[in-house]
Amino acid sequence: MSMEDLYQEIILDHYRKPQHRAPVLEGESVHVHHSNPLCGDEMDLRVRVVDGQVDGIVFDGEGCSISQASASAMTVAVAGRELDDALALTEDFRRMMHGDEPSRPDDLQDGIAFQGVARFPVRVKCALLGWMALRDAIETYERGASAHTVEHDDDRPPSG
Amino acid sequence: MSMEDLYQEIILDHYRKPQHRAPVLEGESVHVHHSNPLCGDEMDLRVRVVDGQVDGIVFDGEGCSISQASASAMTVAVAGRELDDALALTEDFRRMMHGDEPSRPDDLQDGIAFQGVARFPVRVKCALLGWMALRDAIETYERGASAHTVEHDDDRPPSG
Amino acid sequence: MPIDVPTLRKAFPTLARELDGQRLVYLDSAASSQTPVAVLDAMDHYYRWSRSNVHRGVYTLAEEATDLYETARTDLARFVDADPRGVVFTKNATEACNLMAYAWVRRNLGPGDVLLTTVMEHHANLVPFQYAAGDLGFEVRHVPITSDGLLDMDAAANLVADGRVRFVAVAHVSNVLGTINDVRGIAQLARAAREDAVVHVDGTQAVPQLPVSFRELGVDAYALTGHKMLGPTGIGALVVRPELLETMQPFLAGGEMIRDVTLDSVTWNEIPHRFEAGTPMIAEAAGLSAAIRFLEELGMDAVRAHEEQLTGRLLEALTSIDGVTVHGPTDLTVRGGAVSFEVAGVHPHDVGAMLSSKGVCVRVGHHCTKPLMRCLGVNATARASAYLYNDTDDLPPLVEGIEAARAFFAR
Amino acid sequence: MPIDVPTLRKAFPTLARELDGQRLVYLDSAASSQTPVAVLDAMDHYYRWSRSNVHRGVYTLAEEATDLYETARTDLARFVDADPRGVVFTKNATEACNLMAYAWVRRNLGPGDVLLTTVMEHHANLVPFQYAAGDLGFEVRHVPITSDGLLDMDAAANLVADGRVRFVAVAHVSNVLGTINDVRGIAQLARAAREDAVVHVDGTQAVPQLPVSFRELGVDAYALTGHKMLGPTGIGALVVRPELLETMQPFLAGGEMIRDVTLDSVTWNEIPHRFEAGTPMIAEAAGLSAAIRFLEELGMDAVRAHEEQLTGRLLEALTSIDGVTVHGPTDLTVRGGAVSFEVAGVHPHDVGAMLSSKGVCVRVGHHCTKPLMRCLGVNATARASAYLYNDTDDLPPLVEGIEAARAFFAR
Ligand SMILES: Cc1ncc(COP(=O)(O)O)c(C=O)c1O
Ligand SMILES: Cc1ncc(COP(=O)(O)O)c(C=O)c1O
Repeated sequence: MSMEDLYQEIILDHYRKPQHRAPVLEGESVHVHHSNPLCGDEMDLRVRVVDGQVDGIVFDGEGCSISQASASAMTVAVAGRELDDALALTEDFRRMMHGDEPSRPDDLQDGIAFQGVARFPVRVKCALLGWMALRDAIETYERGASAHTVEHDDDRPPSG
Repeated sequence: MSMEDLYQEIILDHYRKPQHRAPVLEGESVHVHHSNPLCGDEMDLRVRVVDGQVDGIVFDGEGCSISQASASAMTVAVAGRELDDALALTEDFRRMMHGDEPSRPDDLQDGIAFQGVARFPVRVKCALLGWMALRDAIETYERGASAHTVEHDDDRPPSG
Repeated sequence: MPIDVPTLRKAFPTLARELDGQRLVYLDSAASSQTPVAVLDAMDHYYRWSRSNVHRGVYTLAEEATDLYETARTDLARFVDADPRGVVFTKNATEACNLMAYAWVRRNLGPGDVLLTTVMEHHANLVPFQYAAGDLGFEVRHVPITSDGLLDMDAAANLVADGRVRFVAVAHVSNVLGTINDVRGIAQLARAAREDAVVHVDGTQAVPQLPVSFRELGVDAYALTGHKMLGPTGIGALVVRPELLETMQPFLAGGEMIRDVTLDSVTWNEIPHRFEAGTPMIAEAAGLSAAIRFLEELGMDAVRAHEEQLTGRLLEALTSIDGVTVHGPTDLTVRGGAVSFEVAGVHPHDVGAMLSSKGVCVRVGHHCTKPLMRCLGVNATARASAYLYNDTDDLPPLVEGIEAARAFFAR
Repeated sequence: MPIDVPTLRKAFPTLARELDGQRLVYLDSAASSQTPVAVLDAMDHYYRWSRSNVHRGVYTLAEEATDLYETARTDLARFVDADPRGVVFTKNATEACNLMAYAWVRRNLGPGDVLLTTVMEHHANLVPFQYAAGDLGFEVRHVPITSDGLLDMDAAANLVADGRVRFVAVAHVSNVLGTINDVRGIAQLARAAREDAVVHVDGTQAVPQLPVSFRELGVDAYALTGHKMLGPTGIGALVVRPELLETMQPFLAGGEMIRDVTLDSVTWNEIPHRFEAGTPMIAEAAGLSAAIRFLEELGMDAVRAHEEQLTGRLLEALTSIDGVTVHGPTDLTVRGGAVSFEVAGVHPHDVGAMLSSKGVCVRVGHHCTKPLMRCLGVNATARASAYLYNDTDDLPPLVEGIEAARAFFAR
């Protein structure tokens, strides 16, 4: 592989200047901690829900450039969305990582830059880490809980 | 393989006209029954010992031409021998089946015709069935017992 | 399209071999099939081009190797119409049966429970369960066979009637009698008596010869082996309903089947990876993919039609020989390609040796089915098994060899 | 004779590959080695000339196949200086460790007993025993490591002191730290505390690199794998003292490992066949034989000398890079070829990706040694491992790649 195949400029921008990266979120509604024991990635994601919308979102974590950049792009793409809409967008991203054409390329915003990652199966889980944390955060919130910890090394189709 | 490689004329003679083949032996000292579950060969061997010598010997059984012919040749080769001598000759035959040159080719008599069987590993156990029964018969007799039944599919070096 | 044997044979190098100046007549495919060049090329390509380990490699070779390996899984799933998440690769069918014995039977059965199997099983589908029964104290029952070599379905119905049969192990096709068993029917019988009965099928002889749909058979697990279906040695598989596989305990433990380990705890990986420990059979998987594609190109219906027809001719040829008795069903619609026979007055070893001297390869012995041998009242048989690269040209040498054995050995 | 790398490399087809116009630099032999053409030819010869199943075939092809397979057993026994009656072929080293866990540990250990292992084990030599401990209630103890990556022998002496350690599982060479463990010393310690302690060694990383004498090590069992010693995928072995193997219970049950079966009893075959169930890895065994002969021709002393020297250069090259830390011993005499390292501020995935973009293949991750990663206080490492076909020409691309990763990623 060449570096350009995987590390698009947009990805590197997010890696070098992550958006919504912070250890705390004022008025946080839900906090999830995800880790991938296979490569040691860790992700904390905090969401503030107001009127059924993603009113605030921050992530913090440790991991490779792809996982950090993807989480950053994710926070930008979902900020302000209805929870259901954010879940639908998550599913669009997940399918894109498995080689499908995304149906909402514009809504994915910078997330679209990760389309090429699908060709590197080992890195797919890196790109998904933040998105899967988001899905879990919303599901946790909708269950009425405020925190959840998950260890995973792969994504699965949505549970519902 | 060609038939001649394996089925020497001497072997066929013994197969067609087995020597010392009989279901009973008058004054029998020891009787062993050996079977090889892998190919279904069965062998009854009876020995009459007088003054520490093989005074009488008969075999009976079911099996392929090689096993029957080899048992027949064996009875001829050991008839009249001291027990220890018969055991030593057995070991010579066993080693020949594993590719060694026999040290007593003359004493093996027609048994020497089986030297080529060593090249057909699957058939080695057929050729050994009668000889291993003889070894067991002598060892059984020397233990003071008069009968023994063994299932085996291979030979082993002598126990002593 | 019917199979064009003379053209097809060119793909199988060993078949071109001569033995003492005689044409090689290979009639032992039930023991192991020949391997087409396409399979050898697929393995060679991996070794010469992408040689590396699978999983989690971030470099190109490792990605290619992983892709080859996981493609084999989806290829096999498609070939037997199953879910790839239920496809576990093993080294052979025997390991697949043992996997079922260790990961389900030994974790679920105990005193008072019953495991049902049949008298015609290969040791691979019998001894792992007998061995477990000896350790755990459950009961093993055996479905007998009728005089024409079929499973006795009335007896089977009786054997499950008390509702204690929790596990069934049955062959799809017998390697000795050739019988194609009604495994769907057996599964229905077992489940009628007990809803949660688990039905495990030994499909080793079926997959090479018949179109197989795991979903349509409606069974829980299905074992198969690569080396009998044109594939390489060293690979087999257990196909399991994913829902059942999820509930099974791990068997072999080690790398790749683990999510996390601490000094005193372990979290298992997802299915099917949870059941594949250590570096897998990478080249072999690539070879198996190629074998599957080879069979798919011919079409399994065509393979089956060829086999049915040729087996009919083989049965005719054998029964026409004086002193020859054939075991197993005569109805070709319930018969696979393995034909066991006896030659009056001649030990199978001697039959095999004479045939070998004429370049004809058949198997002689108990074919790892000792209980069946006892049922048939024999110690051993000779067995001829034809496959897609055989045709009627291969029958005269067989017949001549058997006649020569009769003339030479019969007393 | 020292190894002439440029000439030798011609035997390994994948090494001639270019990736995006760059020379392939393969530094992942600890994961899987390259395969020389001689090994591929040996397998091909079997498939094209003698393709058939082994054991009990009375025809020429089957005799040849059996001979290839059994010759591999004697070749391997000679190579590691062991008795062929104690050589059991498996599909990989992981199965070999599981065989020991099922056929001995699970049949002998229970509450009150202790199994000793180390914190540097590969999951293959750890999880099968942890899993057994969970089922059977024996205790597992772990020998810690010193700060320079050696087993802490004083701690080990304390851990065996109460005489309850009945089984020891230890790696000969670590796949992460490179450490060559004093397994002879560990065996002596264990036996001094308890005469009948059984010592099982994971020799997976040792056999490719060091001259190994099973007899001189004085241990009871020794696991290895073919694909890391120039051999094919799909074959490994457990080497056991025959006297111990005789007393072990069967593990996989099925064809070939049985002497006789009735509907309710079974008599097992002789060793080592008792432990090999089903159709074996025939082509793979032929390939392994060829790999052994390839290594014997080079001479394992020469292989070791080459490795020691090159690893020294590799360590120098890595430690000269700003921000790079290397794990494991610095004393080359107790070090094999695996070198794990970290690059400050760069995740191992990104190191691996950058190296891959330069044609350099290294492994990144936890290397199936999660407990060791926790000891080292890291989640993952990058690992470069050289072998007999590498030389100092392979080091500059590695260094450049790491420096590029630093420049590109470090924040
Ligand atoms: C030290 C060690 N033990 C065991 C194994 C397992 O070997 P395999 O994957 O061939 O079963 C490996 C290789 O990954 C290893 O490095
Ligand atoms: C019906 C049946 N089951 C299982 C097996 C075992 O297959 P393998 O030897 O590949 O494990 C065989 C082949 O010998 C067979 O014919």
